[in-house]
Amino acid sequence: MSTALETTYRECVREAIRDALQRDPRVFLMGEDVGHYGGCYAVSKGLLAEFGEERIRDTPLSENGFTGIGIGAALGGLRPIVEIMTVNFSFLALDQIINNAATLLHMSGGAFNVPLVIRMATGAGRQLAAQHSHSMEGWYAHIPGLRVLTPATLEDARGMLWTALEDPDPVLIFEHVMLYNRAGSLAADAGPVDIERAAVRREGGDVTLLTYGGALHKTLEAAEALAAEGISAEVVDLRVLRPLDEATIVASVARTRRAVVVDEGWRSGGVSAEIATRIMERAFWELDAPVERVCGAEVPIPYPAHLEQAALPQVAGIVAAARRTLGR
Amino acid sequence: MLEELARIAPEADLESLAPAGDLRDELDIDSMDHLNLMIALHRRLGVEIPERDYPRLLSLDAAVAYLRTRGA
Amino acid sequence: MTADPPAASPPSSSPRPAEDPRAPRPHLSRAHLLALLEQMLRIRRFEDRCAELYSYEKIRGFLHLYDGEEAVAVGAMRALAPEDAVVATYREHGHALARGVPMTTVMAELFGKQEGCSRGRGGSMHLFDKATRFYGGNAIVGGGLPLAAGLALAHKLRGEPAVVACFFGEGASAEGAFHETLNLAALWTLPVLFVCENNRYAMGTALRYEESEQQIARKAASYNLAAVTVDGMDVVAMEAATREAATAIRRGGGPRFIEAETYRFRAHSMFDAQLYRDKEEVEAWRAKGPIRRFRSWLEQAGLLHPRDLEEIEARIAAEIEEAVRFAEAGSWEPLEDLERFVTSAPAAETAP
Amino acid sequence: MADIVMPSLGADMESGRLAQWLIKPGDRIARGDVIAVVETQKGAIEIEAFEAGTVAGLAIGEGEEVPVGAVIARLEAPGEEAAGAEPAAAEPASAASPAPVEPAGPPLREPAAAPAPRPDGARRRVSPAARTLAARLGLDLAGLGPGSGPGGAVVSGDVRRAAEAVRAAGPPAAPPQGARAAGLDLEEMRKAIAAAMARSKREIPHYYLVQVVDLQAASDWLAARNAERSPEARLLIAVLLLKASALALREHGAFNGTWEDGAFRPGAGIHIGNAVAIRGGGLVAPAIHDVDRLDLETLMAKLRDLVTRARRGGLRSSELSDPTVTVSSLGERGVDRLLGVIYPPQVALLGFGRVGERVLARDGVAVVRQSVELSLAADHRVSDGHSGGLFLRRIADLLQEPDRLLA
Repeated sequence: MSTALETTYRECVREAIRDALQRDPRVFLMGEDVGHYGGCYAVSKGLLAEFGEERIRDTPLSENGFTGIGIGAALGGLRPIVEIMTVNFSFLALDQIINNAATLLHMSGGAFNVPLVIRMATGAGRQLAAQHSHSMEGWYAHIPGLRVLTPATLEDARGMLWTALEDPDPVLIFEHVMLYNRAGSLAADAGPVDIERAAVRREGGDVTLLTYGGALHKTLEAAEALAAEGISAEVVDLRVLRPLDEATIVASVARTRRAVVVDEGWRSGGVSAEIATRIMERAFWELDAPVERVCGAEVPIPYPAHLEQAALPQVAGIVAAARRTLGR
Repeated sequence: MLEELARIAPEADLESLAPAGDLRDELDIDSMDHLNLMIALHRRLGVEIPERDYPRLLSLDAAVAYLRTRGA
Repeated sequence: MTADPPAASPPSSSPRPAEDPRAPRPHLSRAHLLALLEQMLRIRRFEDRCAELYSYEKIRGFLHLYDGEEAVAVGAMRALAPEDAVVATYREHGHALARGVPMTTVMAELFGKQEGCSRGRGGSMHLFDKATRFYGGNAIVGGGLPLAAGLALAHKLRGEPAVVACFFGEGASAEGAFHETLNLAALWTLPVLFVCENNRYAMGTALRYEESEQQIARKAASYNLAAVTVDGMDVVAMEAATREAATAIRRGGGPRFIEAETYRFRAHSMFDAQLYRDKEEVEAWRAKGPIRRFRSWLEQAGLLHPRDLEEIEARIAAEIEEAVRFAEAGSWEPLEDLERFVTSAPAAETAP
Repeated sequence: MADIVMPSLGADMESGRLAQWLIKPGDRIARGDVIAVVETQKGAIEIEAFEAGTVAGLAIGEGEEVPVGAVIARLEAPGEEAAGAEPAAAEPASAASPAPVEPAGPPLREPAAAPAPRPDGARRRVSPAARTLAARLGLDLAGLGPGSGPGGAVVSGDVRRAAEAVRAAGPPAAPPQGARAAGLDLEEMRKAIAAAMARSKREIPHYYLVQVVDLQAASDWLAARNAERSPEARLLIAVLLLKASALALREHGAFNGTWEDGAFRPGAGIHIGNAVAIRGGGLVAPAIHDVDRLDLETLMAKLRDLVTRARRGGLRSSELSDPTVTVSSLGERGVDRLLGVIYPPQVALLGFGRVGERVLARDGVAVVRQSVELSLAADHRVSDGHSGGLFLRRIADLLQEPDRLLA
């Protein structure tokens, strides 16, 4: 084990991009304001000076156009990283993401794969209101042909991109806006991580809390609060929303017999619905209580802080849901 | 009579029944059981047992003696 | 890349370029001209057969025929080299055949057989072929333009002197993708050739009902790229224009734009009653049909003899029969393979 | 299509084991028919049909235990087509055709839809994991009380603890032989009595009244009547006491009914539960329905039948589930006076001591009279001592003029 560095999630993402650019000449970054501005969330700050305009490409405000160009470039043998400023803007590129990136391999009978990585900011908490704050990763997880990643830790922020770039198919990485400033220590030699499995972030025996992305840290806090009450909660970080690591989910729930899904996305038709259904399908006879869900309120994210916070899963709600599964 | 008693109080241990003891105490039977016994004896032996004679049939021995006097 | 191109016998009459396709101007030898005629006839006869097979339900789904527009693809493809790439639309049988995708695998694809060029997964609107760098077959109007620009970006960044030819209809010029892509391609001087096949109808809606600027080349020019309008019913004019544009692109001049004025004789698809245009209009365009006009010019110039035509038609008929036989003899992909080609990993390992 | 569910035979019943089916698919049954025998903590109980119809299918087999509220059989209403069944199956069997055929397909094992939770919460929740574990351990879920899970659900931890307890306790002690012969589990019955009586003493503010009732007139009347009749037609004095109590209850409704959800509910009829001692220990109090409307002969027949069935283990569901008041007599063994414990959710219990000679004062003279000590234990939330006194007085008055009991 090498020395640990104090760093932030943002720096981890930047280091991951820098690392990719250094390792592989096929890699380039493109998106709105990634170059001269330094990235909307300052992720790519400094990279333009280091790598030049060819590899840090500012794009016009044309999400469908440049996302499609990323797909074409991937078809042409490059390894583009397309940054979409925020998940709500990705709707402008849905045609290219869903009609091309996710389907070309299939439509071509396996002839043309699309090794593309699309990164975007997701989630609420910065009072950015209803066109910059939504959690749509569950929506993308609906689409066959895409891989959907939600790095929640420094390690994953640092390590997922490289593995994603090695994937022969399109990978979407969702970076929660509340995580960018998150600080912590990371091994100096931290490298690629797997993008197949969920991770047990805290072990426990009484109830499984399943979550991902920005909600992971609230969920870990909730687990701490539950421990003070004598409830031992296991926290599973899903990490990959598609394909779901059903084995880890089922193994944990079969052990604890109770599950709470924590998802900042909306409840209706969302990730939590999918996971609850998988548990019902694969672990019904292991359950001691109905699966509980703590989700974002069914409302476009409002601007004022008190309403925004009320619309999001919070520690108290997670604790209460966990208690309910234990009949307390 | 033992057969009828067995029918009325199937769970009773008739082998250890004291012949001179009060049936109600011995077998833990009540007036309903006793009446049922009277009905059964009446049917089986054809003996007329008026209600006022019930106290004369309170033990096994007494009942046998009573029934003999009634010609059963 | 997981699948090799399907095996198929090379078409017997596959025209071999008599000269370097990268040459800036066509060399109009008799062989060259007859090859152009043969290629157009090949597409026309193939699609006539498709319409027939459709009525027998051998071909299903949407079937968009290129009848009348053959000169555009045939002329343009003549100017493309093997290293170049092609992106087309859902009316792409002609492009695939002219580009050299074997007729057998195209027909098998229309039948939905796994011997098809897309293993039967795509059908008429989604012909793909790796060997000829044929990137589809895109059924989203405008959907192919960003893709083509992206391929061009790859060529540029990798230092490959290849051109991407992107075909689309005039209807696409109303889509955001058209404008986003032209802007980016010009901005980044991408080596891409945009070929707009202006057949005057976006499905059933005439140009005048949907475009404020009906000269599509002028729209393109507004993005600061060289754009020309060409008679799309003239195969030689198409070839000449394409050679000129491709040469400029290869020299690093950035994207070029050709608006080919053409006309579709048949309906938009097999489900089209053509209520939106007069028979007279169709007849007037037929009079200047690309095959009819080119043939009579060749005959008048003494370059085409009746026997040449007989030989050409015989070759084409044999090739079509062979393609139908190939498609008929093809097999259906087994149901176990349903979830293949969703990701590159083997199906068994990709639990959704 | 109607569901027949495992009935609740008392607030303390959570599940029942189906001992015997008395119907089979295809049978036509009328309301009130006895359709099955169910073993409960209180013994074997006959279940009645509450609707008429044709038996479409049996949802559980003999020997199976299900929670209260679970579907045990399906009934087609008269005239209803057999859903999904072959038309022939719905036809009445002709003389030539074989006996009614079981419907095609596997027998119904699980309720198609979860039975609606019962208002009294008697539908027990058992988590899927608890069911899985219990099945694996071979543990009978019936013995498990409310669990530790959400809504009192029995969860896997409860099952595990129960299994450990069973292992620690060793094989269960054999029940007394006599009781076993009667098909009763006295240990279970003891538990049920314990639960009900503890609840009663915990929740019901009892008050007690006692009155000596002169039974000379009633005794004379009875002796004269019985003398003319063969033993089969003779009446017991208990019948007169029951009838007098029932008639008095008509006028004193505060003693006939139940206390539920914080309020008194008058009984729908006068259904008197008769405390019947089980030889060897134990007690049940099955009801005779509408006692006030029965003539003395019918009442006697019902009482005889009830006592016999109570001891043999053949009580019916309604007899156990709906008494509106209880009468207990302990005079047979010489008890002078009994002060009863009300059976919840009822609100009153009448106690009769020994019927026999006592010295009573009459017009300044000590006389020896047939008499009984009549007691009332009543729920002070519903009634007060004054009304209780009037109620007892009414019973006493009725017994002075036995002819009025014939009405």
